[in-house]
Amino acid sequence: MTELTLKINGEDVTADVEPRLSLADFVRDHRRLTGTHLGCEHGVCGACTVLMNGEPVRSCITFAVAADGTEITTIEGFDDDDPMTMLRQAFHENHALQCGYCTPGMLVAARDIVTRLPDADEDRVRLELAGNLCRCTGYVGIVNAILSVIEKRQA
Amino acid sequence: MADGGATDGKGIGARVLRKEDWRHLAGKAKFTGDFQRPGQKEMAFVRSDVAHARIVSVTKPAGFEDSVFTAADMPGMRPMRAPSKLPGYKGADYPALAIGKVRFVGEPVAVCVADTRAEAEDLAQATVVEYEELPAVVDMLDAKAPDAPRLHEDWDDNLVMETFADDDFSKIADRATVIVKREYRMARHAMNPMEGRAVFAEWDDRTDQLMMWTSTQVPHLIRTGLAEFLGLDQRQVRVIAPDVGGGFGCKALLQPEEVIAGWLTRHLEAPVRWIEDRREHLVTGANCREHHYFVTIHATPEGRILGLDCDVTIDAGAYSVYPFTNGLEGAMAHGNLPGPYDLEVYRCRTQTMTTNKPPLMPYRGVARPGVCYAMEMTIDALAREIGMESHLIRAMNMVKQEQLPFMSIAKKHFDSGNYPKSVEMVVDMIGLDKIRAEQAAAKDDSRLIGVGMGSYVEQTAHGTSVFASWGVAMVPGYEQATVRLTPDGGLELRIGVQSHGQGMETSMAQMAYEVLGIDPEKVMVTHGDTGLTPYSTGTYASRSMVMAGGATARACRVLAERMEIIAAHLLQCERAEVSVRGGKIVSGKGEVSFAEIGRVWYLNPDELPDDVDQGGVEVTMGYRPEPDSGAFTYASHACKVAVDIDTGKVKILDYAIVEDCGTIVNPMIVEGQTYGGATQGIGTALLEESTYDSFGNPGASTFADYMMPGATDAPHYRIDHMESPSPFTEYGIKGMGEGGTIPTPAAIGNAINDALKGIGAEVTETPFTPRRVLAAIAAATQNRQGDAA
Amino acid sequence: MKSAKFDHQRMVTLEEAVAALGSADGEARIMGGGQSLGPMMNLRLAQPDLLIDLSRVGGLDGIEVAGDTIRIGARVTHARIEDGAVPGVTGAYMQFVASGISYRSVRNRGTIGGSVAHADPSADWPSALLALGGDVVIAGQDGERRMPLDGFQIGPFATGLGFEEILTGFELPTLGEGAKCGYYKVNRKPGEFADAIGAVVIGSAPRVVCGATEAAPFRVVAAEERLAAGAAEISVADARDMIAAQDPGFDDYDLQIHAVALSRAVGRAFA
Amino acid sequence: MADGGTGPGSDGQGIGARVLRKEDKRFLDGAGRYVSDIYLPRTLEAAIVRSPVAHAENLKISPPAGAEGRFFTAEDMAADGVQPIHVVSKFPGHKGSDYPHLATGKLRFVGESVAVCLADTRAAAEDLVAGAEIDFNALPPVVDMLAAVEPSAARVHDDWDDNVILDSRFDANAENVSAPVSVTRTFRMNRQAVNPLEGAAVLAEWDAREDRLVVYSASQIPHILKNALCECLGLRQNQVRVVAPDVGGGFGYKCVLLPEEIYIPWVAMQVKRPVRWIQDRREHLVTAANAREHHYSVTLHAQPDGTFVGLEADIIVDSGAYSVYPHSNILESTMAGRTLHGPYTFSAYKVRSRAVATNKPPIVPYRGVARPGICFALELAIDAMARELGREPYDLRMQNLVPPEKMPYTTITGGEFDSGDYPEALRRSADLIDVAAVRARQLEGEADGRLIGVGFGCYIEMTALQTSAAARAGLAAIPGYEQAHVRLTPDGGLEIGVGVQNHGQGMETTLAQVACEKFGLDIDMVSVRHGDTATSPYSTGTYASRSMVMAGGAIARTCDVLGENIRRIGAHLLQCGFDETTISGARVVGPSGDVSFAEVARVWHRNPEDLPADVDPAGVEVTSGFRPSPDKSPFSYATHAAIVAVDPELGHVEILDYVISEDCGTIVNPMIVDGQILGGALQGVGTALFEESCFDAEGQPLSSTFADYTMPGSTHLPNIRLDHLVNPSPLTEFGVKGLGEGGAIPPPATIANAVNDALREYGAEVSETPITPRRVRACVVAKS
Repeated sequence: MTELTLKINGEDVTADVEPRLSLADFVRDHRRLTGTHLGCEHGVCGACTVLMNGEPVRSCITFAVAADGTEITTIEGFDDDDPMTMLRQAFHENHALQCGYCTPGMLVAARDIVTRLPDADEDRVRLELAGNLCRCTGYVGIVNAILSVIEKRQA
Repeated sequence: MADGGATDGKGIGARVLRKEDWRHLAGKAKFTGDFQRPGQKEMAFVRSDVAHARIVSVTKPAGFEDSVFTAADMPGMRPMRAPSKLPGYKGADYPALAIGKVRFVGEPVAVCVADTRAEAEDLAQATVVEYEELPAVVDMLDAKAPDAPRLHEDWDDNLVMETFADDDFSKIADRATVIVKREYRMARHAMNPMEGRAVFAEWDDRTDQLMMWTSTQVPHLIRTGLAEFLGLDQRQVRVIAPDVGGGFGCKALLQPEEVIAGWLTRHLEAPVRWIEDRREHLVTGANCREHHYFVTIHATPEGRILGLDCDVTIDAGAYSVYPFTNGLEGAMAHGNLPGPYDLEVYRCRTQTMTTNKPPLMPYRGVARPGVCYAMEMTIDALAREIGMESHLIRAMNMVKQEQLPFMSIAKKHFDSGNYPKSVEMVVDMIGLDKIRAEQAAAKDDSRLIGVGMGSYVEQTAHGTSVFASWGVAMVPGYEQATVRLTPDGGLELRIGVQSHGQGMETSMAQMAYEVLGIDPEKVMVTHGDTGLTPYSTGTYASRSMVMAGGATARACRVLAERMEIIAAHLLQCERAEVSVRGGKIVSGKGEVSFAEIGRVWYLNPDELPDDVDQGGVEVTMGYRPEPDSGAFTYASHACKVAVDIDTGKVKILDYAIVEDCGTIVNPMIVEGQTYGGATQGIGTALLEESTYDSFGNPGASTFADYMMPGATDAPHYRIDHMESPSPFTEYGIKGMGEGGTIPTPAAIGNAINDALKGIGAEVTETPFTPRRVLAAIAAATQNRQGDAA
Repeated sequence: MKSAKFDHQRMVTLEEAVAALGSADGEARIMGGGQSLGPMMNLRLAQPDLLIDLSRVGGLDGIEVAGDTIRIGARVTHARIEDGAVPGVTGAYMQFVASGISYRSVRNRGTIGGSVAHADPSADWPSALLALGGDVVIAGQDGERRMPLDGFQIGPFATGLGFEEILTGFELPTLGEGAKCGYYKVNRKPGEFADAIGAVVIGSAPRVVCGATEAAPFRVVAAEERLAAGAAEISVADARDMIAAQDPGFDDYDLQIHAVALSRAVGRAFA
Repeated sequence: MADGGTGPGSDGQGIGARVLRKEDKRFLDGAGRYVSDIYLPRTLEAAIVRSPVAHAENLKISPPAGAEGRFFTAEDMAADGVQPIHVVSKFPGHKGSDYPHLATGKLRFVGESVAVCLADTRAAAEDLVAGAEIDFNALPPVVDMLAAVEPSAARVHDDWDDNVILDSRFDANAENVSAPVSVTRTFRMNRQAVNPLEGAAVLAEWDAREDRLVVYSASQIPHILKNALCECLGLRQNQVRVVAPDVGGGFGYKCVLLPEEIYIPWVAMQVKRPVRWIQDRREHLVTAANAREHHYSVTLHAQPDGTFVGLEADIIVDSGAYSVYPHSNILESTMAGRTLHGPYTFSAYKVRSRAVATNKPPIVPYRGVARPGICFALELAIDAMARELGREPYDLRMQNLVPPEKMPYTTITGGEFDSGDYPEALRRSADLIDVAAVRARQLEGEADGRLIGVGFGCYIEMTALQTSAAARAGLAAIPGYEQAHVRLTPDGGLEIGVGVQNHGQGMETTLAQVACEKFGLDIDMVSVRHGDTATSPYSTGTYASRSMVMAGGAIARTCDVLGENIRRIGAHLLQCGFDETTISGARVVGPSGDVSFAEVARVWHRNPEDLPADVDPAGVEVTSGFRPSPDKSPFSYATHAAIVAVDPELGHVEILDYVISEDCGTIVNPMIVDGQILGGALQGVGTALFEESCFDAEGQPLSSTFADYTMPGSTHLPNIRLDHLVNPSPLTEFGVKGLGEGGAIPPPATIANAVNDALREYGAEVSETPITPRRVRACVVAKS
């Protein structure tokens, strides 16, 4: 067991964990923050994307011990976040989700796009989204939602 | 009977062992306190330690301001309001958390939330409430004084409600030459189910619902109340009563803790739970009985009772409870005081007073233990006055079988039975003559033997019109039941009432068996979940077997018709040629099993006839007795006691019961209900009392100072049944869950007074504690010395 | 799909880390960003007994220009390079390469040192850096040593690193303004590992790399000579012959796409 | 329409309204609740020992050390009397085969379940798996379906005399099948995995209070799963409750029974603790490589003027090792044989279709079920014919599509198209894609040397599988009268229970819209409950594009019944005649005034003293049902058209433009219809270009991670242009047709035709999916 101290969604957390525990399983099974989903556990599908120190990372291939001393934000931690509030509304209005399983990771990735690339066009948005799989929507609503938020933020 | 139940003893009348037993025996039952959820928080309450005061300030422990909530911190949570249409009724809103004022000791002032109950209690302890104390209204009689303090500033007195009946007594004056006056008190106490109240609340985002597991008898009422007082749509609330460890009435009402838990789980976004501890129950749950009576009986020298004149006062506590209000007890007292007796004139005034005590709730028997006690004790007083055996007076004055159905002087519509017969039978059972002989032969004058009895009628499963006349927030209508044939020919039965010891998972299955002949083992009874069951006002007023049982029978008959249509097709014969018999659909051409029907409907619908009912093999049907004035159960109890006049201790030597609850569904369960009820009655008669000092501080907050009836207090009951089916209900069933508690205090009180008659002493206040018995003896001795002097 | 058991040690100094490598019983692995190792461990394809965590070791994430070399710490992430942390023409080339590595959320964790040490033949850095040339900086029990990128990778997942050595950084040439760079990666989806890589850097002398092979990326000698002789393009057909000449064991399709990658990389260099 | 939603007070939330989804919020908040999100105290995690070989016998298993009471095999299940899954079919000659939950004696595909290991964590359970040893005699595997039909092939099932599960012929006027012009081609659609983002997941416990097994599973068919649990575990129906909570996509993979759904609950009963198994992606890619895989040799006969005459085909479907419950392993082969004709007119038909067993995972009905394969085969053959005749593929289709004036049209195999204008769909998509402009651009050529091509794909889809069709196949689940349960809440809202399961289709919204259409009440006052056998009426579940037609229809019918009871109470409150009342805007409207649902609800629940004497005691909670009458299925159809650019050097294909003209009858919610089509289309692109579960000669899967299995991503499709025709079905409530699957059907055909159009100068034709660069290069090289 290894001791682990970090911030999750603003809350200080200390825990004793097996080194082999992934950050995703840590937030899900130990912290019961089940909004973070597992879609492949090898870093391809993006469903498990969370913020580490403000940057999106794959929580399935990042061991919890590697998150020691960091600040983690999961989908549950964005309630007062303007870009996320806009994205949620935009996803809703653009039918950017069906089964909802990819949605949390998709939103975290989308937030990175709209904040890091305020001028991204459709091609760039699609390129940046290449690391997040959705099996339901064909990405149409997702791309439109992100573009609409970029537009709003420019205005 | 048209129904297809086979007759191999699993239907109505069979002593079927309970389906629900094994999980309890295995320790696998799931009570509210057994639930766990990730991230759950525990609630603990800061409760008022004064009876009456203004709240000056609430100081939260430093650093924990976000973990302690007062009413002001909980926007959108409305006080509970229970309206009543009774003339002059003054309902007082019941705030889940005190607003501005506290009105009884134990009233919730603030709620504290933490990871463990201990930590939550730490917060409660560290929260400082500053009060400006006000004079408390503790006794219901003092409450009437014009200069008595007011609980509710906007009232001009402390009177919740008054009822009157005022006949002209002059027409009996010349015949009613014997006038007997008495004053009685029945003490306040607590219901004490072994599982206290318990709430577990969680917001389910998937269904966008407040999920509340709560220890309640009335999940659908709780749902409606929560929606109303939390400002939610009804569809956003799902209430589940899991296994419930006894109710007896205190779980038939919406509790402040339920409203608070609902608000908290939504705003904290975490599951919250509260498990009432015994001290909380004894302090805040000291909420039943407490009546006061001035009774006058006008009778002929031959013992014919012509008139009854009574002033009743009821201590209703501080607030009105949802949905049944705190006026119910008064209204019931008014209507039930004359009992099974045929009177010429009736004058009655009930006054329901508000006091600085917990809000009064309807406890098993609701008012009737009080009125039966007052009436029956006075009848024995009359008997002593005119030197006649009281059972003869009872038999003489009771409504006779040939008079039924009969509208009583208090407008109760008695349906069926033979009341005097129950008296004769119980007198035989107790062996009155032998006891009299024993008394005559008695040598030991320090241990006096006495015999006493009590009779009553209990209006059960009273329906729409009755509750509507009380104008309460919740009027029962057509009880619903849903039955669903499963693909293997089993049955799912869904009822909105809730079973918490009454054995309905068994008795309701017996109803289905009676109609369909399906083995109770193959019937799954689902109850206590607003998400799974049709609407019902729930389990109270001894209504479940009559109402939900009746609805079950009706739904099963519709299902039978639908199955017959399918079966006729499968058998290639006419609809009229088939009928449900013994768990099959039979005809001259052969038979079809329920499993076959299930297979065809679910798995091979290509084999269905064209005229099949597209509603399928799932049926929701409703039922209400006509008329819905209620089915009247009655009984006579008799007991033999020994009173130790040196210590004042009372010992029950023998106890006999003759009861009539119409058609009996399951004798084992009926007897269990009766014994349990009678033992609670013994508690009321001899042991249980929630005492208060002159400041309104409770004196009984642990089982050390609150006496519960134990195995040694309960006698070996002897019971006999009469069976007069009600003409108004399915199968003639009458309710009987509450009756056992009703006549016990009267029977025991009468037995004591019979024992003491030589001394001329009478007990008139429950519980008949040794202190009260000795006081009565002392008073009588003084009187005699007074006369002698 | 969960990793097998392992021990985890957080190091503060390189010395500790090297010592831990030496004293470990069983297999010890250095963990950088873990973005290559993580998936393999979840799949139990890699089951080290000990993971040595360098995240607290100082001095591994610097980027300094010293004369004609740029020193880049092993723990510099792909994302930093993508965002332009490396200056000059070299930086522009590396920025383009980095932006095509996996996905942003992986680039935020994945490091250039980890990628080269892991030596996945289909990864971008081994080919891209080989085209740049320069040295790998290595820490061992006898202190620091350097090894040229030429010959550093000796096969799939195999390098010149000793068992008790740690890759700490790179010393890469600072390309002049006139330098030409072209990088072409054949894959079917952005971020995927490459099916074929062509990398061309024409600084002091042309360096042409054929990457994403079954083994280590290799320099295409004939192509370098052709460019040195002043050619500004190489046809796919010629590229096929040049690559085939070095006998990489490709079937026709692999030969084709590697040739196309090389040809188009040259095209980009001169675009 | 008489329904209240269209009357005054309706605020555009009924049929046809673009209502935003009610279910979105919880997903956007990360508050959805999937099986793996449900926490039960004392849960044990399961990991599965799986077969490492494709075919073997004499299986022996030795448990890992320290696994006492935590390791279970088929022997343990047999000892407990657990029955295997036995899927029957009424088709003559069908060879049945039991699907063992855990392998007994023989191993028949890599990944087949062998034993269950339990531990407190999944990682620890996987440690146990690693420690388990299994021993066996390897047998030669049957890997390729064409080899499988050879007499010399090894037998997947020893007691069979060959590997052919069912050999069916669908001949009609077969003797006249040939005609002057014929083209013959062979096509292959390869095996792939369904890959919902959430894999399979099972959590089970025995609930003592409910006295029944409660199984949480990511399932499209909770009621059918309940049936299977009762059959296999010998439990009564009232001893099983199945809950399908939020489900992360299904697409057909979750409308069949998985062995895990039986043995995980059984194990939970053995250890008397909750047990969960969460399928990881590698398990999915290996054990769920179970979709498509058809082979066709097709001959299309036509008159010189292009009129289609006859269709000849020999179809083989690789059905894998076992038959799945309830849909069996012959659904694909029989559907392919019966409906290969597509939307075209033929006068003769000579088709043989065989389902064959191989040592691969059992085939399941993936979105589109067989039709992506037959559409691929027929549409590519039509383009080949067009090239043969020197005709525009577009014209040739126009000439042979069933014309609207022939509706309803009985097909050569006896099917019946209910309604629609097939040529109009083709015409519109051709206009949108602008064939002429493409031809012009092709003449100019591309600056980057790529080749441009245009392609079409037309299809018809039978939706909402009718009772008689399912009965003909003798499936274990035959849909009958779909049930809905509608309850008026005490405040005038509605709670609707349905047995279908919603896992992305937006049914919590669209089904609520049906009630809004009927009553005109605010959709926020309607809750749709589904996915729990305890809270919903029976249904065979969500598959075959049936939910909107069937459950929607059932809700409409049930609302009609409930509406009568509400009107009866309302009429009494309004003191007017029942017949004088109507429902509009969630109010009962009478001649002299109106009364709200809330008021009616209050009276029923809280003041029944105000009820009329003639009120129906059954009350305001109604269950009723619906089935199309007559018992037939509505047909959706569409034409897809695409422009692609092919890089002849690399073989890469890029989709430049994509248009769809579709008709799913009356549209309930256009936003959701579009979403279903677009999502389906990208799955079709995956089938066309990327997704393939490869096996080596030993039957070893080669695509066990997303690194070896390419999923279509955000860069693989441009914004599709959608166009809707609306021809309501005469068979259904509101005229709706199913549409959930259609989008996935024609993209492989459309894209392949476009690629072949681009390659026509090479005379090269692709004929196999996915159209990988390697395959494109191969046919370019072959021709040049």
